Amino acid sequence: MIQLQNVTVNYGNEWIALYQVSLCVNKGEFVFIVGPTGAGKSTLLKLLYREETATQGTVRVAGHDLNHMPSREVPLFRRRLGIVFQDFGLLPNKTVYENVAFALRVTGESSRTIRRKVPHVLEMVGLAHRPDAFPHQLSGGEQQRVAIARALVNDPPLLLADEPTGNLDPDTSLGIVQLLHHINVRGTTVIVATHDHTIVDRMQRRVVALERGRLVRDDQQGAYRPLLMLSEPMRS
Amino acid sequence: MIQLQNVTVNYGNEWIALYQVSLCVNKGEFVFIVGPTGAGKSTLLKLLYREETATQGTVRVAGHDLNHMPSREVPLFRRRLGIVFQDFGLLPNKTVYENVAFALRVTGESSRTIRRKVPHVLEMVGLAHRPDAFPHQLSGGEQQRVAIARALVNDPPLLLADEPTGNLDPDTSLGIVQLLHHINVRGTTVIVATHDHTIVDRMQRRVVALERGRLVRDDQQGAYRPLLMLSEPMRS
Amino acid sequence: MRLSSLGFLLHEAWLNIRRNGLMSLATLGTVTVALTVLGASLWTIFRLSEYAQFQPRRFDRIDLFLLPDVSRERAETLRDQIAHLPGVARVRLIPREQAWADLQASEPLLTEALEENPLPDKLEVEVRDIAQIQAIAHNFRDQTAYPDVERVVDAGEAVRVMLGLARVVKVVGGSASAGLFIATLFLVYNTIRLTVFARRREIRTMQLVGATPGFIRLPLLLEGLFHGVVGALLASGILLLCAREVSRFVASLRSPLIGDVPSLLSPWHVPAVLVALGALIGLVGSYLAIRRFLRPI
Amino acid sequence: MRLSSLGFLLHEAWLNIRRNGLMSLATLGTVTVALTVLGASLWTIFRLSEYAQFQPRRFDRIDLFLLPDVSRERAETLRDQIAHLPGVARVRLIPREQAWADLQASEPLLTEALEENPLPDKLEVEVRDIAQIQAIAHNFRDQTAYPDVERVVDAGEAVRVMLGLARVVKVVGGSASAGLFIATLFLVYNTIRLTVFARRREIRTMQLVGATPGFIRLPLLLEGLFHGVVGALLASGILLLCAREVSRFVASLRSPLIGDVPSLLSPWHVPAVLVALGALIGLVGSYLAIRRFLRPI
Ligand SMILES: Nc1ncnc2c1ncn2[C@@H]1O[C@H](COP(=O)(O)OP(=O)(O)OP(=O)(O)O)[C@@H](O)[C@H]1O
Ligand SMILES: Nc1ncnc2c1ncn2[C@@H]1O[C@H](COP(=O)(O)OP(=O)(O)OP(=O)(O)O)[C@@H](O)[C@H]1O
Ligand SMILES: [Mg+2]
Ligand SMILES: [Mg+2]
Repeated sequence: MIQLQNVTVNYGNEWIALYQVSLCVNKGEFVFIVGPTGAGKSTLLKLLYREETATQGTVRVAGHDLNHMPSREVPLFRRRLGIVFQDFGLLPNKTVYENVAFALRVTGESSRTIRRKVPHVLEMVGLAHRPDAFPHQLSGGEQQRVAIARALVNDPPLLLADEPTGNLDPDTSLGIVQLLHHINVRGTTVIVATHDHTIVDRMQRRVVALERGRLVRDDQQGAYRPLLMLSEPMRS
Repeated sequence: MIQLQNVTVNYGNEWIALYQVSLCVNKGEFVFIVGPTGAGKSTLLKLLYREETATQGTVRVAGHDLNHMPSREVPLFRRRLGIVFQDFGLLPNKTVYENVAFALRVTGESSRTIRRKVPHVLEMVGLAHRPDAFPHQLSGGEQQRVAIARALVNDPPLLLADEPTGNLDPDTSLGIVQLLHHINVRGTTVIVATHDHTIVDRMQRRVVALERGRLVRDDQQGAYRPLLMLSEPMRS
Repeated sequence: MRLSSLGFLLHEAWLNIRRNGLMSLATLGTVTVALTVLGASLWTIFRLSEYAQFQPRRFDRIDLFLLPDVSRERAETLRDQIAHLPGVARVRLIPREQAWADLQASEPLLTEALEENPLPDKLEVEVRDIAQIQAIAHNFRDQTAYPDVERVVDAGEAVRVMLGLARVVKVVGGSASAGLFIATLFLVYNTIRLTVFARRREIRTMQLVGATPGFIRLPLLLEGLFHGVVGALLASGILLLCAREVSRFVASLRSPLIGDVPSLLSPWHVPAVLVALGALIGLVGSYLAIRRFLRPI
Repeated sequence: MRLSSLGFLLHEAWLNIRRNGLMSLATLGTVTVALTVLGASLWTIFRLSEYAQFQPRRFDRIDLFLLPDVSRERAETLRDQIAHLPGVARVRLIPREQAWADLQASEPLLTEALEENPLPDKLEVEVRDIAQIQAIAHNFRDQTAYPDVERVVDAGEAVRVMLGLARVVKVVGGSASAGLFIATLFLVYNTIRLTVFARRREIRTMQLVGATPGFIRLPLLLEGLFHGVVGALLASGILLLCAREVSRFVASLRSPLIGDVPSLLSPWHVPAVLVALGALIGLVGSYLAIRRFLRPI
């Protein structure tokens, strides 16, 4: 599904956000990307949906070479992804319902399908009672769940979620992650960048760790901290 | 420092974000406000810096009755607060340095003071190396730390932080909370709305819990979950 | 594009217009004001050039007063002879009796005082090209060629003034019209660009969610068209009201010449022209404005 | 406000101008284009009214051609007598010899052909109030009161036309100027409002951080002033270039009357007036625009 080979990303001339990262994710996998703040997690995800392009190295997603994809094909490529942005990326002038429906509109879904799918996915994230609210009328966690609902609504083969539980309380977070798990079981490849160690530890799935732009760990059934460090006390 | 008496906040006509909340916080206290997403934590903080006003009840902060404060006095009142907004609230056209300096500029601080204080506070949040970056050039966690630095820079007697560690990894989060603790020890009243149970549990400070707009718990040395529930398994 | 999509995009445009209240109002305001100024200027320039072109025609006639002793036959011969000159459009012979009768009708007191008809026969020569009138008049002043002509009266300097005026109005007014059109387009484009700029993050989000450029562009173009047309209608309303006031005022002056120049423009051409211009400007303006923010990412 | 704050606010305004590239350009563009149109219109209207007021003065004269047998003394008596009439400003006697000399100078061929001076003595009567000219001329046509006068020539209809024109230009041009000024103010205000709108979240954040309304407003006002003044300078440049072209074109027509009307405006008044207008419009525009987004929260 995803192949990164020796990928380096520079911002501007010198700022290196990713350095020589190689990574391979198979179809159907569930991967956590962890790392301290500023490590390059978001940059890695942006590469995958082509908001950024690699300065060096190759990025292949679902059979496409993203470095050489004509910009005409990018929208069609993105429609087959579900993306949860770290800053939510909701359309401020659209209601919750319209924000979620928009992801279906762009694919040209019929209004009937939209009327069926949207309430269902809002139900899943626990926002069925506020379809007509505008984003600025929602709490941080509610906005985040709208972003998640939009990413899920068109049953994407690949789901990219950047910090999807940053504004959610532990119970709701767990619910969301179980939702992602559920989707993963049904065949979707899921990649989640997160800081939420409780959830990473609990899920026991593949963990890829970044540090200062370098890939420093890739455990098939990992925890938020490397096993070696588990006994180490938290810095205080 | 803070007295809320039977405060109710409605959005629009029917949406009740807070209901009959009474709360008293003394000078020098450190209070966590917890609760599931949408419980009204942000609304409570917004009341305290007068972005929202109470529909019913009285709100007194630092001796001011916020319901009857003339709008002329509001800016002066706010200058004595440090606020970390849930959505960061950075000025997009200002660099990190300028964003932090702005909080001093509004109070009319001299340029010399600013040149002394700003690098110091950026150092504290671990961003001393990026004073000239614009917010859009920062990762989520870096932006959050700029917001924290701005709230701290003018040594406010009252610090209000809404989800200040939502985008930070556990180590950095702990560092930030210890920073808040440190400030609190030096006399600042600190109020933190958060979902981060690890930190709440670790700090063992006063915890105020909201649920659906109601104050449901107020423990002097609390944990994220009520003690009664500690043995209860997490919902799964 | 599917039909349901098209319906959605129309709906979308309409929602944008309603929900971006301030931005819609700003665009509409700019379109209205700019089109009002443009319309007023074009109309004024058009009318001025109609006046300017009409005025010289009042002076496209040379009067030849014949000597009293010239017989009617010689006058008629002269008339036919002049009628064949190059540059001459038409010649009319006004016999002294007719001139006297006209004068008696218009100035009865004067004619009564005079008792006897002092008027000579007169040839009214209309020239083809007003610019040639002075050269032609000059020829008639040649006493050897036209011994029967006592006095030649042409509009002289007035004609030259009017002709110059007409050219000034035509050239300067034409350039001014073109300049104003571009200015209006620019003002509208600029405003739309700011409204699109305010939505650049939205556009970016849409792109990241997989919307094609066309899908993003179409509602914005429809918005531009809407504002262009509605703004044009408002501008037409303003203009027609102003025009009514102006023509009332002009009529109240009871000045001859002014106001009696026929116009090719009827008032109902104004909304038609303005709506066409508004639609064009709205579409082109938003097309240009959007292009800038639809760079592929 | 402290001096360091003032320095900061100036710096702030300058940073805003530089960092909000597109918004600055948009405002500057709108100010420039709108002021160019305003300036051109005001200038045109001003010149037109100067022309319109000047034109009738060419016609404020009545020529009285005296009968050939009137003696010079009688002519002089008549002149003095007319000079005392109400409404008459001045009377000049042009003796037939002088008229002949003038004619010889201007049309030597004609005078040579004529051999002998056919011209009568002439009185040139200048009236005080151009609007009275027809009534006065009519008096001179009374043969019993003025038996020595053979022919009375006044500009007649032309005067009425010109007078009407002058009033039209004055009233319509005046209203149009006021309308254009308001339109320009509105266009600039509208643009600034959009740029402030795009920054409304910033303004809100500033308010939440404790900035006073004045602290937020001042840099924005300075920005408005800057854009107004720079836009006005650009507009002046454009206008002066265009004006040079137009006056070259008009001069190339070599038409009399046009172009020889003296103007109160020297070219250097244009930047002065425009900069004043631009500063005013920039300040008022941004003041109005900001007010809307500085509601206390
Ligand atoms: N547009 C940009 N220009 C310059 N530097 C950038 C830009 N975007 C990101 N960076 C830098 O690249 C590094 C990696 O950023 P990235 O957003 O990938 O971090 P992250 O791992 O997602 O962090 P977080 O957990 O805080 O979200 C950061 O140091 C950030 O400051
Ligand atoms: N402007 C508004 N209009 C209508 N409802 C609002 C508005 N702002 C907030 N709400 C609602 O009020 C409730 C409380 O919101 P608040 O932001 O205080 O929650 P919170 O506890 O901060 O949640 P989170 O942890 O997700 O940030 C939510 O259900 C939210 O949808
Ligand atoms: Mg990130
Ligand atoms: Mg909140």
